[in-house]
Amino acid sequence: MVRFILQKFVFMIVSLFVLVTATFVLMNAVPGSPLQREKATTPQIQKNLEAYYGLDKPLIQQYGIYLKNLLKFDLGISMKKRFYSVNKIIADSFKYSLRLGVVSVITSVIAGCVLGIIAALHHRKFLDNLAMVLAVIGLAVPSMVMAPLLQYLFAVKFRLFNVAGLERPLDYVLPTIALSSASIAFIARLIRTTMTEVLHADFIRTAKAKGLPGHLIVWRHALRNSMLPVVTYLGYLVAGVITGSVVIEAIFAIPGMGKFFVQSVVDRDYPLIMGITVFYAVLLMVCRFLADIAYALVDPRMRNFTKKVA
Amino acid sequence: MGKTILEVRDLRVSFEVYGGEVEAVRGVSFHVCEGEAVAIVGESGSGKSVTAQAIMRLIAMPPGKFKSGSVIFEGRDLLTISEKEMQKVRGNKIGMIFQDPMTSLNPTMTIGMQIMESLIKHQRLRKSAAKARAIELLAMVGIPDPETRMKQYPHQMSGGMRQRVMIAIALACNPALLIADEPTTALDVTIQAQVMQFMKELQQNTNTSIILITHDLGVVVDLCDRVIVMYAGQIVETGTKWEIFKNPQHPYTKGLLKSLPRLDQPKNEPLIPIYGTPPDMIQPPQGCGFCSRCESAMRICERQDPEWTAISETQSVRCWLQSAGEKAAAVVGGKEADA
Amino acid sequence: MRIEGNTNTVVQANVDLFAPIGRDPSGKERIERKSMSTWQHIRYRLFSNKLAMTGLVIIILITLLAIFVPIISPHDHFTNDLENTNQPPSWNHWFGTDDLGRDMFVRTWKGAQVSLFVGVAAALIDLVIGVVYGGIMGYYGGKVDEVMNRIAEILYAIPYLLVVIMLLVVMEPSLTTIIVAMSITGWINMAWIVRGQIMQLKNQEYALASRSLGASSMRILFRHLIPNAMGPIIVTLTLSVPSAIFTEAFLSFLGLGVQSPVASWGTMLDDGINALTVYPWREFFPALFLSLTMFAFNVFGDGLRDAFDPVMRKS
Amino acid sequence: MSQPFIEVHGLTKYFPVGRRRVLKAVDGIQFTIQKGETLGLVGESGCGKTTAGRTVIRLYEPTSGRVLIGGTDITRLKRSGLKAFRRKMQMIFQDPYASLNPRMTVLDIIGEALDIHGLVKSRTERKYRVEQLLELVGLSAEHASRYPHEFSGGQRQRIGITRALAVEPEFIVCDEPISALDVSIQAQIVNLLIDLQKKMGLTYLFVAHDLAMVKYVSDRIAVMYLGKIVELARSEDLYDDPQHPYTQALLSAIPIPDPEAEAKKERIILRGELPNPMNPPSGCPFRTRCPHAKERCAQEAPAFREVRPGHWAACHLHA
Amino acid sequence: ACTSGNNNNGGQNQNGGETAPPSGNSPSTNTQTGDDSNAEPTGGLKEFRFTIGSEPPSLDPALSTDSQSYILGLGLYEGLFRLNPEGISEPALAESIVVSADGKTYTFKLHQGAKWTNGDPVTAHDFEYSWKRTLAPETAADYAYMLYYLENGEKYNAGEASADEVGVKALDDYTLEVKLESATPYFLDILAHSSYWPVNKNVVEGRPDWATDIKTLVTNGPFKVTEWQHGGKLVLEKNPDYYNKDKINFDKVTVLMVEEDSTVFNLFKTDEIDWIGAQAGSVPTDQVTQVLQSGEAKVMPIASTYYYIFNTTKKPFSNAKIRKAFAMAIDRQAIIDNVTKANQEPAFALVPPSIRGVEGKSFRELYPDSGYFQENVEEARKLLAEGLQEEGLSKFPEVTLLYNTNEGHKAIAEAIVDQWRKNLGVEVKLGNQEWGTFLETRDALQYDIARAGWGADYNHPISFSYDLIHSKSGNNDGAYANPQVDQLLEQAIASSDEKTVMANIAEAEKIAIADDMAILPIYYYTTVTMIKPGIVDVVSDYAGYLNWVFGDRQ
Ligand SMILES: Nc1ncnc2c1ncn2[C@@H]1O[C@H](COP(=O)(O)OP(=O)(O)OP(=O)(O)O)[C@@H](O)[C@H]1O
Ligand SMILES: Nc1ncnc2c1ncn2[C@@H]1O[C@H](COP(=O)(O)OP(=O)(O)OP(=O)(O)O)[C@@H](O)[C@H]1O
Ligand SMILES: [Mg+2]
Ligand SMILES: [Mg+2]
Repeated sequence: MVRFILQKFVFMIVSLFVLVTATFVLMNAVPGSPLQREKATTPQIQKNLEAYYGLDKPLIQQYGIYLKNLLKFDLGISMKKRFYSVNKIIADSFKYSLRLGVVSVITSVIAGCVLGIIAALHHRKFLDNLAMVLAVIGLAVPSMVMAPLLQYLFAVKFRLFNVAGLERPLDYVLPTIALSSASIAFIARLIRTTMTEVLHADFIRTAKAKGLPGHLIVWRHALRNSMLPVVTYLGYLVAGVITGSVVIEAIFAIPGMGKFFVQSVVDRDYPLIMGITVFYAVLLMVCRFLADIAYALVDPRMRNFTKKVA
Repeated sequence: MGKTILEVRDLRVSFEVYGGEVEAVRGVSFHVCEGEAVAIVGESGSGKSVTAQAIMRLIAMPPGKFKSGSVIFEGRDLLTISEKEMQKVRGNKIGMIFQDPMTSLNPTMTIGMQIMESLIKHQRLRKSAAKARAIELLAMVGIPDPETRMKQYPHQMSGGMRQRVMIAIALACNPALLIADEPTTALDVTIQAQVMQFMKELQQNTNTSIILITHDLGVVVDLCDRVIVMYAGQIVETGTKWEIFKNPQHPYTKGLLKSLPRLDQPKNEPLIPIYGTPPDMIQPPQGCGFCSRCESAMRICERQDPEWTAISETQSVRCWLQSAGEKAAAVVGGKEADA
Repeated sequence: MRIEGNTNTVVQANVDLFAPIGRDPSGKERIERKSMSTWQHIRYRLFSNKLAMTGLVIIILITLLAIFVPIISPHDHFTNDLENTNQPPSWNHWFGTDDLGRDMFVRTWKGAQVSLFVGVAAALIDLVIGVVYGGIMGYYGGKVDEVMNRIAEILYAIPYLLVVIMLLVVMEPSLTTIIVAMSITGWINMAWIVRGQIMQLKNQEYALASRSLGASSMRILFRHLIPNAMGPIIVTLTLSVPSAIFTEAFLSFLGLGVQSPVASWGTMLDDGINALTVYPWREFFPALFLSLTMFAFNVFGDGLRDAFDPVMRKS
Repeated sequence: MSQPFIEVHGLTKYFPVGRRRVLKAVDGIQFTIQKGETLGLVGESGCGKTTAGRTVIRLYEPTSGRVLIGGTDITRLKRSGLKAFRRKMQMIFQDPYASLNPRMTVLDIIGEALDIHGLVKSRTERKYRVEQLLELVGLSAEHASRYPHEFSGGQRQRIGITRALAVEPEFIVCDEPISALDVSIQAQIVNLLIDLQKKMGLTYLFVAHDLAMVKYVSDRIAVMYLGKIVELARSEDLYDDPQHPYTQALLSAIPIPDPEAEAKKERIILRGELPNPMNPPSGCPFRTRCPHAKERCAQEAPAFREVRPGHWAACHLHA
Repeated sequence: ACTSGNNNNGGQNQNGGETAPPSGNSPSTNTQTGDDSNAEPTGGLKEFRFTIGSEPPSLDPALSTDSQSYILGLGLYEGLFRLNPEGISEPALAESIVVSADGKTYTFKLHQGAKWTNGDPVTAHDFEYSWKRTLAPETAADYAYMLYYLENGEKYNAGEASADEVGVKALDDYTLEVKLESATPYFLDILAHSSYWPVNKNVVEGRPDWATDIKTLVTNGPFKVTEWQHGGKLVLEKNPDYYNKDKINFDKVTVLMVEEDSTVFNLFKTDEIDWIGAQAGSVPTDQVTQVLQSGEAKVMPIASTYYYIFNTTKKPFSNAKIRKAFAMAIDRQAIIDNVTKANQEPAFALVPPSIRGVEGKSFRELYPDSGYFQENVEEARKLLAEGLQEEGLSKFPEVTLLYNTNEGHKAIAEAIVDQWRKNLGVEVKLGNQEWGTFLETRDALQYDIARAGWGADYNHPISFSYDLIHSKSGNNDGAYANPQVDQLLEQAIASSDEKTVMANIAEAEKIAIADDMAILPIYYYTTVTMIKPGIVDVVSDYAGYLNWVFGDRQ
């Protein structure tokens, strides 16, 4: 197990290195610079700024410095938000994205499973169709439409929730719906497919033959076995969702980190671009790794990291 | 023999499928007495499993449906009681073992939990008590080191052990009737011998009634008292095992017996298979279901269902070859009368 | 011996009914059920799946409208009419007008051209790149898998916006550019899904059987394994269509895709969103047709999967 | 006897499991098969029969050992040579349900074999050839356009046989071709195989766990236990006078469809299970279940010796 | 500063253009909004709530360049001068000023009671320190050039002079002497600029990130920060140590950071904020008509101009006639009425109306832009034909109008291209680019026509004319060059007489527009503002920045 994790870790470091290099090159190749202003400053000020940020050094040296700092977990200082360290920007914003993200992931899984189960239990009947139509809507209505619509209806029209912010528990409702609708839909479809299969599995028949009531059979026997593909999907979902969504953060005024994915690039804020990329990549890799482990937890057959019992 | 504990009367089960209706079981009647072991044999698709599952009411209701019949168990018709009542019967009064031990256990749940489940449900045992009983059961079905095995998952066990776990589950609540649907088909000969031996001891010790379903006549010999032969959704012959093995009446039963090689069979003496395949149950054939594969088929077999002929007190068969005498007379007589 | 005796009696007694038919038991096998050809089966199942047919009809209708409305309509998609901006639906403008007084009906169908094209293109990209890449990952496993997986992960994690901006430098904004931009990362999800499927399928005995005949790995992968992973592939494909449509809007927004005054559903949704409470029709119609298309693709995809899966035909 | 057609020497196949551990699925087996002969291979589930069969025709890369077919060592063949050799050796699979691609028509399943080796030139020839082959195994031409799920198990197994026959092989590994079938169908397939052998002069390695059927089919029989061959003899010899206690147990476990014989029969019920192949017992692998196990059995692995002419066994009892 | 992303109503600061126009004026008492109109959220306490688009990039006056930081800084810092609601610079911490005869030396006496929020007194040394810090090359401040007016300021910034040589010196704790490079008649306007605000030497030295956290942030203004949720909100409270605290009415000011206009609007609708507009949120374009009609909103002019630039180095727009044709062929009012909709004023020149002139009159009142050119389709067609002939072109070549990605810019561009199509019969393609790319493309002259906007840095017309049309200016992105114009503008800066300055600027502007059509002016920005009833004296200043500091809730 230790060896397994170590091996994964080495792979992760190597791919992070490649990623950092690629992003660094790309970022510098792209037109525009962090020092570019709409209103031109004087060449002197440009020079001072370049010197300040070390942009006057040869690229290869800048790269070396970045790598060295990265080893110390120092992501540098933002070029747009002067004197804010990238570490601080990420730490400040990630906590909001994380909170909303966790709520959304939980919601997605629960709602997705419920919809999927309903659909599977009523395979090819009215409730199944209804659940799947809902799922299609969840997929087809993008969050940029969903979010303002929810805000207008439930916050402005009916005054049920606050328009923006993330302070009270109720504030989570609207952004969570907007953020989860697509993944709810996807999970529902996955669960429906696998659950339909699992419900025909022999061990379900065994459970019935034991005299267990229907809800127990679904809950104890069918669900866990239908969760497997969902768990794989969760690896990507979690990484994507807890790093926040630009649109939803903008609309519900949540100070999360989603906007930096776009904003850092728009600003050509080099250290922030790199920082966000590295942070996201690590998160993605860790989440996928955790999903692998979760997979093994859900399915004991996958627990053969080290040994296989006869 | 004790009194009858299960009686199946004129059971008909069919399935709605794309393109029609599969008539899987077409009027099956039989009974099982207390402490008796009855075997149902027949080849794949003959409706053995459907019959067994119908007794337990495990047939998915669409697409399946009961067209007629009753299953009288301890004085009640299991087909008409409520689902809740039925749940009290399943696993409690009637235990069932399924064909494939590889897929019949939940892969994501420990063996122990799977056994304890029904104890908790039916006997309202607390967890610790259920655990103790489960360990006892595992030991009883001959699994060494039951405490550790309790915590293991099905994939960590071999097929033979899993099948024994299945048996432990089925026996957990001391059922009055055990239905074993091909319990050894997936197992090796050596393991098969172990399991059959175990079932035999069980029956002798606890007086549990057993319905053993199989397609291999060889298997039933040791354990069963009576044999029911099914073909194409119907019972074609029934009798004690001596009668069936020593004096088979139906061409199908005979075919089954002949197609097994004997150990002393010389290589140059070819086996005698039953040619062809069973009929498609979407359009059950008119007349005798076996007719298209029967070497001694007659015209009438294609047209008219044969009727039961009692060969002895315990043996009866459903074939024109046997009832021919009387029938022919009747038919001929009829003709004459017409003329 | 009673049996034979009996038979003999019968045969003698009744020549008509009790005559043996005289089978040649070792003869060839017959299959009792009459069967349709493969294509008949597929068509039959597809056509008898009402939901899938509804989907197909919607797709055809939307395609036809997208082709013909811009041709035959009295309005065009680009002429401004500043006197008549933001008009609600009326006889003259069925779907109302937008903020520059352009006819929303024509724009919606003009937009459908782009969005449908992009959706279909994305599906093809997924199929060609995602399925092949994922197939190879899953089939070879081990180191190949690890490395390819990492490459995909890196591509996935590189800031997409940077990549797109880079593309802007080297390419002119056009549909081709959009396709290129989508080809960079769009297929990764598909690849991961296919990989999972192939890993499950590759131990199937029919693959081994093909190998024992001397089949090459590629043959096994593409002839045997991928066709059997079609279910999840189709589900993922139907999911990739809307995401491509939204990506197109994003790319157009960045200057990579269609340039105004040409519209797409994605860009119209972007335009309309702020007017949602004031001029709801500007958002409603593109959103409606997008959802409808999605619905259609989904149900048709499901139907297609079922129809093409010969095993599904059984039940 | 002349030079045997198949010679297997010290063939081993280890599967890596986890770190630095191996599972010795096949552990140094050796046997020969004459042209036109059938060698039966029996043993419990998991003892390595399938692995042995697959390694012999190099579907699995052997860990060590040699396999000579017609004098050529196929374990040394390179890719191209191997492909040509694939035509000579074929396999029939255990599971008639899993071994046919559910999305391919029978025509394509069988046709694939012809395509791979370029045995036909045109589509019509391909179709003609497939139909011809189907008739050979007792199916009819019209079956060609159907899918596997439309067939019964017995019919599917025939399709699997047809596929193997399509390339006109000389040697076929039959991996439990009947164990998934109904008793009534088993005889059909066995008859067919014997028939084909006679017609085409085929050589079989016939794997099964059903001793009665193996005995009927085979000229000689090898009994496997935990990756090793423990006994090898002419089939009659093996039945009449089994040398290894495991063989004796296997024989006694065969159910006989005759209540009389059954009642008389004394059964040796083996205790326990096949040990975990990852850490097999020391010495004789069978000692943990052997009714005659002695101390020596735990210390020393018995040699595989010719107990009598043509009758080999690995047991200390006969030392 | 300058404008950037701002499209029509001076608002949204999308796409990274870091700054926005300052100034404008006057509050508005409003009739208004729907349901619950009272909205006194915290009993008795006077609270004012508004939004800004994002976290202020820096609250350090030396480093901040953007509107958010500026709007907050107005409450947090007190400089020597401060703009009044009319946009005129008035003394703040400066108690008295003595200007030398040559107009080059200023001596300021400071108020003595002013304190930093950590209790330190605010002294002349702080000003000296702050200004020199901003100029120091190590600080690399963007706005260092705003201090180039100081003697040796530019040299120090370039590392060519020492700090001691810079023309600012604390004579004692409360006397500050400032020497200028040349007489700058508008120096007092400039003094109100944020780059002249002081910082506390003791706090700042050795702590470059002092302004990023509430624990280390020390200010001297009317308000102080009491809660700071990064990226989310800032809460300011009245500074009890402020020397002039009687003028302050709000007890608490809550500033939410909200990016999305529709959200800002919804917050206003649900009474969670009191103000929209003037860089503190903007009314969504599609809502503007409605809220203006209902009287919920008001339109304020601001000192920014929306225009297109021509690439004068490349055919066909190297030809002045063709440039004129394009400028004359559009209907500005139609665009304002139907596309931008915020009562912007059609622009026919550079300098917007809210920029001051002399003698209490605005620049545009003194020099109206109506005479520069007219919208005239006939004339435009003629000019286009002539121009094409001069250039030897048989038909109009393919050109692209480039704008930076933004809904507002897109709509305007679509409308204008449509008008060119209809009026001139030319087909102009549209292209959009993301902000950074756009700037680079524009700087590199890789376009035909490009969008631009410009806002004032300080309240003086030179902030428009020199920057945009002088051939040496870094902001003359169309590479327009006319020696006559250059000469007039150079004379203007050198002069110490305000009237001459204005006249020269006007002359240069006239040549650049009427004769050469260096740029294509479209409109002067406005900002649409909404305010909750009961709030008074909260204004949009001349440049369109929210000034809330001395507002009140009644
Ligand atoms: N759920 C179902 N839907 C449709 N047909 C079914 C279903 N279950 C069983 N059948 C059909 O009912 C018939 C009898 O099946 P059954 O499983 O009872 O056979 P069996 O005798 O148990 O065979 P085996 O030896 O293969 O287990 C078959 O033709 C089968 O196809
Ligand atoms: N690909 C593999 N990787 C690891 N272990 C394997 C692999 N294939 C087979 N084994 C192991 O090798 C041993 C022998 O397996 P094999 O399939 O050859 O047995 P078998 O005798 O054919 O059994 P059965 O009768 O069940 O078919 C088993 O323990 C099995 O788990
Ligand atoms: Mg069955
Ligand atoms: Mg095997």
